[in-house]
Amino acid sequence: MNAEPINVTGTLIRAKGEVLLSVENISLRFGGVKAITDVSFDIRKGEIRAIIGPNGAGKTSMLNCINGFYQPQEGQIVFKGERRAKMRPHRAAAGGIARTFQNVALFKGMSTLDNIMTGRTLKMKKGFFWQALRHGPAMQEEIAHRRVVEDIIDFLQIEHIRKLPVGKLPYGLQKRVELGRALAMEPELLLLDEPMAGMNLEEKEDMCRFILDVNNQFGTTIALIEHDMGVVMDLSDRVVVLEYGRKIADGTPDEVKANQKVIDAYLGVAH
Amino acid sequence: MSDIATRPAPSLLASPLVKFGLIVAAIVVALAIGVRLDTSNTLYAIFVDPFQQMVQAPDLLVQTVWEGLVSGVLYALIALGFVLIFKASGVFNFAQGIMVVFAALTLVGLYEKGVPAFLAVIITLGVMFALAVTIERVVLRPLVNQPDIILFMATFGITYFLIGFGEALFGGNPKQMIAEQLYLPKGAVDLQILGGLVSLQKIDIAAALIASLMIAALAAFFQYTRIGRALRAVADSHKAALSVGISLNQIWVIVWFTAGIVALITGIMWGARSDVSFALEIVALKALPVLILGGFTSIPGAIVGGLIIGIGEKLGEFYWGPLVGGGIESWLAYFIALGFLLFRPQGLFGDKIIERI
Amino acid sequence: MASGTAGQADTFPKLLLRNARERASRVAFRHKDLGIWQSWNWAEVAEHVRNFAKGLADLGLKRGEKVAIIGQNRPRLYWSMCAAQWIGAIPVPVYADGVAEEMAYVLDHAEAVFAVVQDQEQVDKLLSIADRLPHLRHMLYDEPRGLRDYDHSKLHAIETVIADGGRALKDSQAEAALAREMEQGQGSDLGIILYTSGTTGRPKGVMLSHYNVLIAAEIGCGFDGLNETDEVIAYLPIAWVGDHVFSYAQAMLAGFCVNCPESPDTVIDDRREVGTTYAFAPPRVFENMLTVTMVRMEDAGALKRKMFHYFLDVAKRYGEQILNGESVPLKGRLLYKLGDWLVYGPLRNRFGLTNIKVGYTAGEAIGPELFRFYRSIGVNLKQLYGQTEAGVYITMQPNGEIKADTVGKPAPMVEIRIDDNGEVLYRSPSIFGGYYKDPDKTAETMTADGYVRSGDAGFFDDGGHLKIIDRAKDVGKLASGDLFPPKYIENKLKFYPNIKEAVAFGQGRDYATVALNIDLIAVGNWAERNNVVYASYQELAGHDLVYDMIAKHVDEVNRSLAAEPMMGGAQIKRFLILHKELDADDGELTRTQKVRRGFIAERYAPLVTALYDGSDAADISTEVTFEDGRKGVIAARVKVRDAKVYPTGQEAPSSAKAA
Amino acid sequence: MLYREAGQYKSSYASDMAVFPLKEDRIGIAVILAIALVAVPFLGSDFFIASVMIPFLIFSLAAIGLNILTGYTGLISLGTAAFMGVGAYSCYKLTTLFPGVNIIVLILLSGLFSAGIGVLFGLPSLRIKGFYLAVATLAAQFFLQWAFVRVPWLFNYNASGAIEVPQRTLFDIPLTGAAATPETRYFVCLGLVVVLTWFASNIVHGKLGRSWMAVRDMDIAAELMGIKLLNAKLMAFAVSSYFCGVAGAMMIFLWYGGGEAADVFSIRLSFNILFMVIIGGLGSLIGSFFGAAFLSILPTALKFGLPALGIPIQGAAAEHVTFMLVGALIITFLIVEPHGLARLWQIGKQKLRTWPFPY
Repeated sequence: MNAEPINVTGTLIRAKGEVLLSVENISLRFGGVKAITDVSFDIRKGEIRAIIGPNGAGKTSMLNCINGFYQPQEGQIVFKGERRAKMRPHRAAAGGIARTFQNVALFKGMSTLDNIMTGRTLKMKKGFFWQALRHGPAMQEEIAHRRVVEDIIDFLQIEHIRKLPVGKLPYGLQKRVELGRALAMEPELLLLDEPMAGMNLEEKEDMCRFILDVNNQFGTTIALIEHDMGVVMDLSDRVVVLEYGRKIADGTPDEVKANQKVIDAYLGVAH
Repeated sequence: MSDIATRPAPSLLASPLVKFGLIVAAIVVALAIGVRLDTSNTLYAIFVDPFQQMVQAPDLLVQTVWEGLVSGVLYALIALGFVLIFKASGVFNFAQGIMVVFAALTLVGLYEKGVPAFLAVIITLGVMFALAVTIERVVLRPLVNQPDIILFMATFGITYFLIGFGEALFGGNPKQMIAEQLYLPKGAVDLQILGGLVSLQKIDIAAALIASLMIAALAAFFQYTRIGRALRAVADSHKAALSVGISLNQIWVIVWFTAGIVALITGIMWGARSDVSFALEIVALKALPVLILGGFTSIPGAIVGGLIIGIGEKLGEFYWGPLVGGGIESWLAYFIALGFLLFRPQGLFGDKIIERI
Repeated sequence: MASGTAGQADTFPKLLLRNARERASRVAFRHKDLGIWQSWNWAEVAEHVRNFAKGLADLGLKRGEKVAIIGQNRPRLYWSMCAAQWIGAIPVPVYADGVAEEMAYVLDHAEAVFAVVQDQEQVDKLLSIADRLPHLRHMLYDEPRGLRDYDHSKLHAIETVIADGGRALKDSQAEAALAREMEQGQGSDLGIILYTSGTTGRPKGVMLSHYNVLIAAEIGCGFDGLNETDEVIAYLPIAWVGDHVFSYAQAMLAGFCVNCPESPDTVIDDRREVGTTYAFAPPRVFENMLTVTMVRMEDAGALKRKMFHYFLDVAKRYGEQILNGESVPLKGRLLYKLGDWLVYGPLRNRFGLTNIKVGYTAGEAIGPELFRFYRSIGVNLKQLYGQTEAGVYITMQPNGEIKADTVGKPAPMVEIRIDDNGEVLYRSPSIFGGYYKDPDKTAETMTADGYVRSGDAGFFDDGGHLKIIDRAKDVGKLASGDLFPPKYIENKLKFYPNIKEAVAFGQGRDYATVALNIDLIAVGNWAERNNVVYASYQELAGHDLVYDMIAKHVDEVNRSLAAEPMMGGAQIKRFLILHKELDADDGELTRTQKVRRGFIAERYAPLVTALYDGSDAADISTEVTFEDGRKGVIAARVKVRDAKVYPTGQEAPSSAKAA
Repeated sequence: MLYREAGQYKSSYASDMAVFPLKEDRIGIAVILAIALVAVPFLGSDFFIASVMIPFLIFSLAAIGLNILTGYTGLISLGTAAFMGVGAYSCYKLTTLFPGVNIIVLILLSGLFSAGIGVLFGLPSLRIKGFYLAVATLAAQFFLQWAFVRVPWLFNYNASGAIEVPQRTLFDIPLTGAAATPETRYFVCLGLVVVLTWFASNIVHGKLGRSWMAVRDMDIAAELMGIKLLNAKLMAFAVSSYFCGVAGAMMIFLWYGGGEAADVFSIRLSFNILFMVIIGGLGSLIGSFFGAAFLSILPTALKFGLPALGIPIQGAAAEHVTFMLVGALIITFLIVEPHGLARLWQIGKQKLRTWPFPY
């Protein structure tokens, strides 16, 4: 948690200075199909960056490139000043990138608590033999991380499902647990793939508040894909718009809203 | 819905060319170092001598390949039974091997009870049909919509049940197949080729022929009959099959029965070559590497895979086996498959495996 | 005992220090937070409270000033009470779920200069009314969540205040000064102001001295032998006198542990985890538990259900006698033992009452069936009658003398007098010193000889147990001059699970009548079992078989009324079942689900007329508000039935048979 | 019904994360241990101890091993018996190389060799899953089984091709060999199984266990948590094979004796242990015990139980019936409760906890 300047009630100032991650001329193909063509944009520290676009615009592919599931054929991604050619997901995780999936990707056989605890895996250092004893240092480590996880559970208000297996939880709660799991990694960059898909209005409001709180309280930079334009306009500082794998607009919500190309491509289309 | 993208299966090394080059290079280097360090000519025995033997005694090579071919045909037949069921119902039927044994035992057992040979065949077919219906009723129907692994495990249950059932009915001792009574040829054909004598068992030739005929018949069945088309449809989509007007349950009975027919034929052929015993159950496991080579859903794959495994295994056993004390037949097939898996996980004819995120 | 304690530790801060000395390592507070029960022992609590007091003092809190405390039951909020008392300030706990309007009144009236609140929600509420609270100087909060970006010039985290205080106390001079400040406090000082929730008019600030509250605590602790090994769960509003006495004063006095639940939704689970030995709950809580039990048992297998009900019957026959220590035949004893193993024990376990020593219910009348159920399964449930002005205790049920329909005998040190109009008056060392800034009301309530008017009408039965009939001003008279206690009648009816609401009419009339609501769940279940087909509440309510069933209940109520002194005249002569459920949205109930008799009489005037003009049915159409806010009209023809009236003053015939 | 949870609160994470957070469960475990330690050896006949309890304990350990791989990590293995064999042969080699070292230490060490071989055959698991991996483990099964017969070094070039179990003692009490009493061997087995089960329980409840389950449930998301798939899977192979290896060493040294080593580690044993895991319950340690109890005791019970009930059944027929019964039971279990005995146990426990309520 970095120290943010404190302002009067309710409003906040986000430090939006340096570029945390920049995507430079990325192109991604699957066989002959072009998923992303020559897209560049950047994500600044502390901001909420939305990626929007019609179905099949390549939004999820973009996230997959950023956290290393896909390796783009062309272009580069610079994260924290580090230019990377190839990236494996676990390396991205170690570098401070966490994400959630469009269709919840929780560990269905495990409890909420254990799911979130897996987010702490990278931070747990005690070796195999201590783990086999589960006493002394290994236990202390478990407890220390349990504390962090409990804070997250408290933050997301999911105390009541702490010990329930996630497989049977309602969808909205699963999404919340998945966010919790990502938060447990204490990421610098949080990628959210349609965090509000399939939620009812109340759940959406809750999720919006959590996203804002995460950004505000922990100073986490967030990149999100979302279909609900109202949500995007309310939440995000800047928006990048993709269509057929190409970038067609980039700017503040107001600028994007006024962009004719965007209106043609996206806003005009009922979703 | 947003874009569902696909993720290429991870590969150890990006380009196949690089991969191949590296392997060749590694072998050459290993050989070079090895020969220099080699005092007891082990490397010579592995990498040079067998090939010299092949060239020097081509008749032995032909004989070995032929034997491999024949056992390959039988592997292919068992694999065929697997593929039929896997394609139509997604069940990985571990019990195919025991079905072969069971069919053969039933046939022989019936004959021993005094039933005329061909009537026994027909009754055995009836038994296999009854088995298919029973399995559908008792096992598959209650387990519909369960994960594949559960169905796989259920076929283990079928296997064990059939072993116990078969042994209880027919006893555990090996039996002689009634090859003569079924007018299967006996004896051998000796061919004078390549400066040596190659001996081909007539039964083996018959097996190869019958297997080919059966495969052709199956292909025709799938291609030209309504049920066959429905079966192919069900492999793609259960709904499509329903639209043809055949219920899923019927389809299951049909494929299991078809697999039962294949099992009976396999059992007769195999039994005619050696004898009918439960040892075949272990041999049937060889169908697994065959399937890996051929892909789980491809009939031609099953055949080609069966032949590759059969020939590879016999060659390996004959030329390299003695180096390590023999008996490598028992595991060579799996290692061939394993090697395949690492470089072509989808098999020879399988579709490219794509992971969705 | 009273004077002894008062002499040594006559204020709560002194008591706290005594506990820190005598049982330093015993756990004083637990709070289910972040997944486990965080605990603090008495020494830690004393340390925290001391530092807290210093922190408050350094923020400028002065002797005699008021500190509003708003939130759910949290250890730090309880500590804030003691910390304020430490430096002679007066804590004023405020109902947390009240609307900002109500809160504004109380804070303003109390002239609170500090507010200690639970979380962002309360901070926001106070900020929204900040312009009406000129006295308020500082706000302290317990949970920092969401408050990070707030202006912190007048807003502080409790944790920070405690830490600051702790640092300041490193200075031995400051420490001594703070200790002197605490020593200065005396038992007769104003200890706390508790605002009574205003069902009528504005809330009134009941002023209780340390001494008053201590006496009250002693009454309770002595009566049931509470000691430091007890466990209590604090989940009722901290502004309510009961919670203040049970979870604060008695804990301090006896040194037992106060457990704060994780959230209001998890109270039952939390209670089970802690296994409280001393509990308090309003009847509604017990009723809910029983309902849930019965509903769940409906889903059990037939055999298990049979077994369950068989053993409940056994409990009904022998349970209470065994609990009361009366003699029971061996067979009964054995059966009860078996039942205890199979049913009662597990049930107590599910309710979290396994270790319960004594449980109290009060606040409203509890149904005798309900009351007996808990007692029969071995829960020592008792009733008490109390008021904020009394420092809670007025009457209590002593062990072995527990009757479902009375509230017990006068509590120790309490004297009771029944006024001519039936009103209950009481006097004890724990009664309040007056209403804050309201001498008129104080004079109205206190008699010259030191008795307090309870405002409730009641009478003593033969055994010297008090029976409460109703609010004194609500007890009316029939035209004949007989007493007409509407709420008493209504409660008797509502004790039947099939009856959800009852409204009694009769003031100034010839006889008493009632309009009823059936309980859709209970009667719906009955309908299902009896193949009664219905499409709506209205249809079910008008069904003849339902009327027959309700008529039986009315008959039983009449019998019991006839058997009681002074009540016989109020027997129900005619009744009807309303065609719609009474609803707060339609203004028929208060938001606390109490019937608004006058409003209902007006709204359903044609029905009331029918109740008195002898007709056997009447037409009515009423406007209703649907859940989505739309309005509509429901019209119906409602039937009216006659009920049998029994001769008064003697046991009604065949009541045993009916039961 | 037996549970009285009121008053069992947790005021520290350590107690909240305990494997048995409920007092009643802890009492239950203590009672079971007491029975195993006192009642069984003193009341059980030699036959019962040698033919029922020892096999049960050894199979339990092997089932735990396989469960770690299949149940917790989701990797199917058909090579369990081979990994057990590696343990047995390693132990034999160790006894000849280090005759002075205590046999218990050697049994524990022999698991390490098994773990190493397990890792080797686990390498393909990065690339292949499901049935495909089953084939890879079959390769291990047949290759190793072959090696046990064909590599004379493994059995010290004995003419018989068999390995022998030397007599080894602890405090002059023979633990292995012909002189060891069933009771002694039972105590050694019990001690090893209890300690190793405790380790297994610790591991599956910790970071590694969570990583395994994460890989099993959703490998892509696991990768995203920073879990290296290869590491997690190889670790599963290693730990699993270690348990199997120790079980294999125990099987030869504390149960069968050396003569049968070449035959017992067959594919059939692999299947048997797989069934134990399935019937017991995938992903459950206690299930491993249930499964092992069920399948190791069932044949014995049939063999001796049916005649006792007056059903005439010969040895061979009993075996056939056992096969049929096991087959039928597997199918029945999969239909009725795919999650095995462990789930039934859990449901039963839950029922007891919520008693008298049905849920």
